Amino acid sequence: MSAFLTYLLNGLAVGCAIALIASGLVVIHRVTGVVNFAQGTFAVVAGLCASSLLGLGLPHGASELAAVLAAAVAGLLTGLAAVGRPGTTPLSSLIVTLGVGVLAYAVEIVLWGDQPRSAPGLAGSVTVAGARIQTQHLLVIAVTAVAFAALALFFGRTYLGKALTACASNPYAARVVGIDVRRMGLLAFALGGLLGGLAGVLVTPMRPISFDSDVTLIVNGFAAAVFGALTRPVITLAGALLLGVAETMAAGYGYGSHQLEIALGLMLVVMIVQAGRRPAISQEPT
Amino acid sequence: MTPAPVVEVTDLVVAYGAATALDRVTLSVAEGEMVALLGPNGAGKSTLANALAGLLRPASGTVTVRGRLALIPEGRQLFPDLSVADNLALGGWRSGVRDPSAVYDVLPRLAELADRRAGVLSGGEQQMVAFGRALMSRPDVLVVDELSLGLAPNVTAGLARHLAELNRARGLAVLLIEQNARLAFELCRRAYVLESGRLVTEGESAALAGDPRVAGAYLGGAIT
Amino acid sequence: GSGGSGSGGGGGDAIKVGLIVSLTGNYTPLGSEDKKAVELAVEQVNAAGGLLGRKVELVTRDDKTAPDQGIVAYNQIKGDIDALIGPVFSNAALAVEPLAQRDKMPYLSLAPAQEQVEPIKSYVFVTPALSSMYAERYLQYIQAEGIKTIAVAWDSKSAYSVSGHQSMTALAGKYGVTIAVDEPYETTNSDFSALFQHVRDSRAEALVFWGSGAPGVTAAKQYVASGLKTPLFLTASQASKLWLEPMGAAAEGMTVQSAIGVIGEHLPAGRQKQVIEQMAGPYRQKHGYPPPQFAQDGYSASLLLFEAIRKANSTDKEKVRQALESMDLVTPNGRFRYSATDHSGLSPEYISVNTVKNGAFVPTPWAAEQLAKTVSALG
Amino acid sequence: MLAVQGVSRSFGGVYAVRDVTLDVADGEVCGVIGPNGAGKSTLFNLITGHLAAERGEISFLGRRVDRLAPHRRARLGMSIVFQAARVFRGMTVRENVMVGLHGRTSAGFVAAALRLPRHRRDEREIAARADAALDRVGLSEWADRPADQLPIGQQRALQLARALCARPRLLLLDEPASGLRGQERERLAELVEELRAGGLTILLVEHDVAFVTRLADRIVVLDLGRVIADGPPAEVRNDPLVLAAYLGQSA
Amino acid sequence: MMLGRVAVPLAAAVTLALPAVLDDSALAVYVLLGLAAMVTVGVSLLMGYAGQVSLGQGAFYGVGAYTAALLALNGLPPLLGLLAAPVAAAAFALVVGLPLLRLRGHHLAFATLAMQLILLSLAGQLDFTGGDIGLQAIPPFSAWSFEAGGVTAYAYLTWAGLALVMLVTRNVIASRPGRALRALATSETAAASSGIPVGRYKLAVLALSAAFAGLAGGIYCFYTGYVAPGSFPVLISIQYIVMAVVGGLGTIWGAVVGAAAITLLVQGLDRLANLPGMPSYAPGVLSYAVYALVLIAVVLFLPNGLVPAIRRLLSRERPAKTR
Ligand SMILES: Nc1ncnc2c1ncn2[C@@H]1O[C@H](COP(=O)(O)OP(=O)(O)OP(=O)(O)O)[C@@H](O)[C@H]1O
Ligand SMILES: Nc1ncnc2c1ncn2[C@@H]1O[C@H](COP(=O)(O)OP(=O)(O)OP(=O)(O)O)[C@@H](O)[C@H]1O
Ligand SMILES: CC(C)C[C@H](N)C(=O)O
Ligand SMILES: [Mg+2]
Ligand SMILES: [Mg+2]
Repeated sequence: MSAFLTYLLNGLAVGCAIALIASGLVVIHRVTGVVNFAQGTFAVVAGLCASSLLGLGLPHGASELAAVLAAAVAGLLTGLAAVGRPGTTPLSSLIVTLGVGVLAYAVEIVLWGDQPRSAPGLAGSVTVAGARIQTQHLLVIAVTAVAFAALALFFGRTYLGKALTACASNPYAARVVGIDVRRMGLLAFALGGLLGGLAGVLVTPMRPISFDSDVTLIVNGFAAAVFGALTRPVITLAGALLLGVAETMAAGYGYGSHQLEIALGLMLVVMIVQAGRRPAISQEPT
Repeated sequence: MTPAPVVEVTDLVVAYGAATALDRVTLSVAEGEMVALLGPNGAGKSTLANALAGLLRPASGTVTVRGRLALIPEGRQLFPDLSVADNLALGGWRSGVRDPSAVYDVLPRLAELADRRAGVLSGGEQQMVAFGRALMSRPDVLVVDELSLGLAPNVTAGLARHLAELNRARGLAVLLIEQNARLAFELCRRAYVLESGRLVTEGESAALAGDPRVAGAYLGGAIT
Repeated sequence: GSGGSGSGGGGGDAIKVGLIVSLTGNYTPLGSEDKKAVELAVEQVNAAGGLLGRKVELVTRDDKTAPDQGIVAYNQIKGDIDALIGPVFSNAALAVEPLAQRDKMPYLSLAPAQEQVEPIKSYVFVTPALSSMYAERYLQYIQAEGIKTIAVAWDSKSAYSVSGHQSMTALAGKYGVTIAVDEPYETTNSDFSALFQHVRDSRAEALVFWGSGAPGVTAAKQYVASGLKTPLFLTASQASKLWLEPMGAAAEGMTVQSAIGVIGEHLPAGRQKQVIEQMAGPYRQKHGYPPPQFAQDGYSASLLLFEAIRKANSTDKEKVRQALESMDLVTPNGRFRYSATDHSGLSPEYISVNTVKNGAFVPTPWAAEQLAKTVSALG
Repeated sequence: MLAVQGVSRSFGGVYAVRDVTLDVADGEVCGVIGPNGAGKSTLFNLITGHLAAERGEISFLGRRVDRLAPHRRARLGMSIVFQAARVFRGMTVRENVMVGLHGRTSAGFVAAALRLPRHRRDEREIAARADAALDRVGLSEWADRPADQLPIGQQRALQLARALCARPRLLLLDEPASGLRGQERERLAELVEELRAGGLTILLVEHDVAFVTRLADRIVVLDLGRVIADGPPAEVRNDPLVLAAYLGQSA
Repeated sequence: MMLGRVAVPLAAAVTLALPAVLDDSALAVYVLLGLAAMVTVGVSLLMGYAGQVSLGQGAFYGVGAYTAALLALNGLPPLLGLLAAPVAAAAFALVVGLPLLRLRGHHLAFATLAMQLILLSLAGQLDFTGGDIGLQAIPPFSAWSFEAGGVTAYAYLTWAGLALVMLVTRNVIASRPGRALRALATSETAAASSGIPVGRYKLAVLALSAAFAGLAGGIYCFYTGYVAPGSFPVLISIQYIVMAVVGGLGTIWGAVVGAAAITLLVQGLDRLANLPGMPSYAPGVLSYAVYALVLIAVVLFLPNGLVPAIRRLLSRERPAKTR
């Protein structure tokens, strides 16, 4: 029982880390219709920044905050390249974000070298009902909960959130009602950078980050985000938790070398079952 | 004689790549005036509407608009993933109006549909939302690219009445593109006729309706 | 495009050594260390007047951590070079191998995969210790410490760790060791709580962890947080600052294997220590940190190749091959004795078992004693 | 020819089509009118198979079709012109129409890849028939233009040509006249009359009541998913229920 | 059109003559370029014409390579292995496509990506595929009395394969099934209403594009003599999409030009970065940065891709007919 609880709690923590990467993908796609392949890069930038700043002796808190802001700036710059030029199609923008991800490799190598880095986080662990969980994991869970609650409220309840959503839902119509689609796109990218940065500073203490860690980060994040149709924060969170828990359960019950297959396979099955319920006609304009 | 124009277009040229869609078009809409724009398919009416709303960059010529302009675009162009209520609320982006209840008074059907995703509405229901959304911005000028498209006759009649009412009460200026020329002439005192990107005729509706060329092209067949 | 050589092919002045390593992609951290070390070795040999009176010139290519790019790289330079020092990435190394063999190109591989030398291909030689040797060395240590039951975790996606685990299971019986927990994981795994739970629930007296790169750090950090008391044994992939730095103080007291070169300063003076210093000093001076494991491999490969050319007294490929096959040379990785039946050349006695003390690797008393014996035999 | 028996379909608990029964005789032009959101387009989707009916039966040419996929129903001889113009982007007008002949031809991937004689023969015939259909709706001069750049009116004509060239037995037209002006509307009406004379069965949804009255042999009125009237045009136009629900004062 | 009459045979002739004059080093690039182009033509057919996104095309490439390798290693004639490669890849596509193609857009993109990850993971753990080490010592390609000794033979084989792939694609897109594919890309419902069995056609085009990738994989395995999961990383699948977009989606030549442009750019930068005297961070920094900047610039300033841009330039602004 305590073993099961251990797997579950740790799985939730792993899932939350995935969810944070996914949240940035969702925000950007929901507003611009672009799948941002540079999302992992934001996390890497923040992680590397945090590790440098902490290394320089800056206190915890300030270092992480500065790192997250750096990621937001990276997000804004990515946005300028990807959606700053009018008439760029979402597919072109996607390729641009891929390009930005690669360009970031060069910048990161110049600034931080090609070796992985790490940063200290919250030490120690806590026992919950007989199950041990790292304190850092608890922090990840808490931050994720807050971030997703905020996102869900922002997009679901606020006027600005709806205006942002409108931009991708129909960019032409957004211009018709007077929304500045380009500015909103940049805002979304900055927000995406911020969320990616948050993921980065939280993950770096748990596993080393190097310039090319973005690939692993984004594969899981992409899976969860697609699960939420790249637009729905809450379902994305559910997808991420499903991935995380499936992975730790697989490892816990003796399928450690098939974690990936099990987690991704499970996700595929759910998606395919869902898709079977939606007729094609309701996805085309009336 | 006429009050100052709220919309003034001079020598407007708009091109799609190599093809010229509007060729030196000059027209104006005065404050509180309702003007119809007629023309066959492909004449450039929608192009003109988009240019007025600032959504197309003219190749040359000028477009001047005084006050707030709202557009009911061709093809409805709703936000399919948002609810009807949110679609309407976003219509108030410029005016700051957030509460759609005034629209519900005009189009009670929309109140029933308020929480429905706009993308799954029927064609006519979508047209109602597009109309309501434009009203939300409290415009000084309304450009309507097809009013009656897909609407049941009683709904069309209701909206036409409402437009006339707004025109009278608030001095709303309207540029009306409408498939049903009879309705357009009824509603608007003045009309322009656009063909192949050029203005070919303009004048009082009554006179135009009497013009055999215009009547033949736009009034024949449609007997609603 | 045409050939990429700087100073025109053919001419007998410079000896050209090909170097294909991962300079972009996943294995960049490994490949770039190898490159630094090989460059250092070439500088040193040239400073000492070159080989056979000729200068040594390096022709470097990037395999991008991909086998097909390894092949492209090889095909690009094969016409220009006299011998090849090859990829760190096992898969790229294996991809280049048949081509090198076909072209009769003396080839010193930097990858530890067993398959390169089983069966033996006449032109293919390996420089790092094979993972089977690390496995055997750990079992010797475990036996000496009186441990009877262990847990083993291994990365099912890394060739190094798969074959290390295989050897360990095969040899455990010989050293009277039982494996109580045998647990695979994936490279991308970020949570090891399940593993620690299983170890906690077992009778294992030690946990041997096979893996390279990120999982080494991730697992070791989580090990500390998990509060598990069973000691953690890590393999040579963790014997570098890549692991020490992110671990920080948490690494104190952990057990980590390494090649002998990594703990050179703890060795008694002698040939072995001298050859290690010959590299470590200048390397540290140039790059600001001690040479990690991978640098040792690159440097050792260079020394082996230079010595073979000297012995062959020519760059004739067959002669160099023969010289390699009768090689007996002390390098930072230990003493290599290649033969017609052994193209890996090293033996487990050149592997150290260390503890982390004050952020550095220090041989355990058992290892210190063993290594002293090994080294003194060299003189 | 077409028999719809007690068919229903709901979305999230709200019925869009409820227990609709409708028979269309061979060669008949049957008009369907009703308020916005009455379920007319949904009914068309049920008949063509783009939506599955929750209850009821649909037969076409004496055969149960309600379990058949849309393309199978198309091959049996149903063609539809959708309410929203659905032209195929990135294809010329002619190619768009040629797609309409898909169900009437058979050359597959292998025949096409190898340019087998059958494929060549098919292609020749497809092109000829597509051109004839374009001629019929007056789009000949647009044949080589990219279809997505056509003005709305021409896009509707294009859809009609695409539907017609498959030589359907039953043609479903969902607001074909919307967006068309006087003269164009007149031309469409003439075309429909011509088709009727040729024996084609037609189901016609349209809000231009004059247009429907002129063309239909019979009019069915839907409201809130149900049939509220069914009969000859003159009768239906004066039905008080219809007047209240649909025509209002302006008729 | 006139342009095509001259340019196509010219391009064919020049590329056919190249293997005779290039040195081995350039030929290695020639072969990989051709193989990438074969896969990319399939991607362009799938994405540019039929509107289905696949982020897992590398999986089909891998299935082809493993199939040919396994057959050859088990003593069957290499020719048989090469023929079986596209067949096996297509068959695999049919099996996985059946469930996956119920998904659309991003869902499909993710599903294909996941499919490739799962396949690679399995190949890395199964015994008969050689695990992560993969399959070594694959015999060189041979047919009847001919044995492919050097790179030149593979260059010709690649040329022939690419020519075949391009020809088949050209024939398909300008035909009844091709029109059906292009139609369903815009609207599946309108396509179905025209009598097109949408599901079956999506499956067929996936299988066809997989066959192209499989054929390339077959040639690749004989050329390198080695296949392993690491030979088919997910990034390779993304690279094919980049190639297709850079060259111009929905044009056959775009796929080829895109593959050529990217391959040559990458190889050129690699050489430049590894010239003696370059700083040690050059490979990473230079090749990443220049590659990225070129990619971004092309996509932003030539959004339709290289080939449409070249066409427009040559036909001097005449309104382009869509093809
Ligand atoms: N995006 C575009 N690209 C190229 N040509 C276009 C584009 N949009 C419109 N056109 C062309 O511009 C001309 C004018 O089109 P427009 O849509 O303004 O006509 P319209 O008068 O609104 O027609 P309708 O009555 O059908 O709505 C037409 O010839 C049309 O083909
Ligand atoms: N996919 C769907 N999900 C939810 N509701 C739907 C869906 N499709 C249609 N509806 C609803 O079903 C009702 C009937 O729609 P339908 O399109 O059949 O109306 P219609 O009679 O064609 O109207 P119109 O004359 O405006 O075109 C509408 O209220 C519509 O909002
Ligand atoms: C995972 C990848 C799609 C993105 C990564 N930044 C790359 O450039 O390769
Ligand atoms: Mg228009
Ligand atoms: Mg309808």
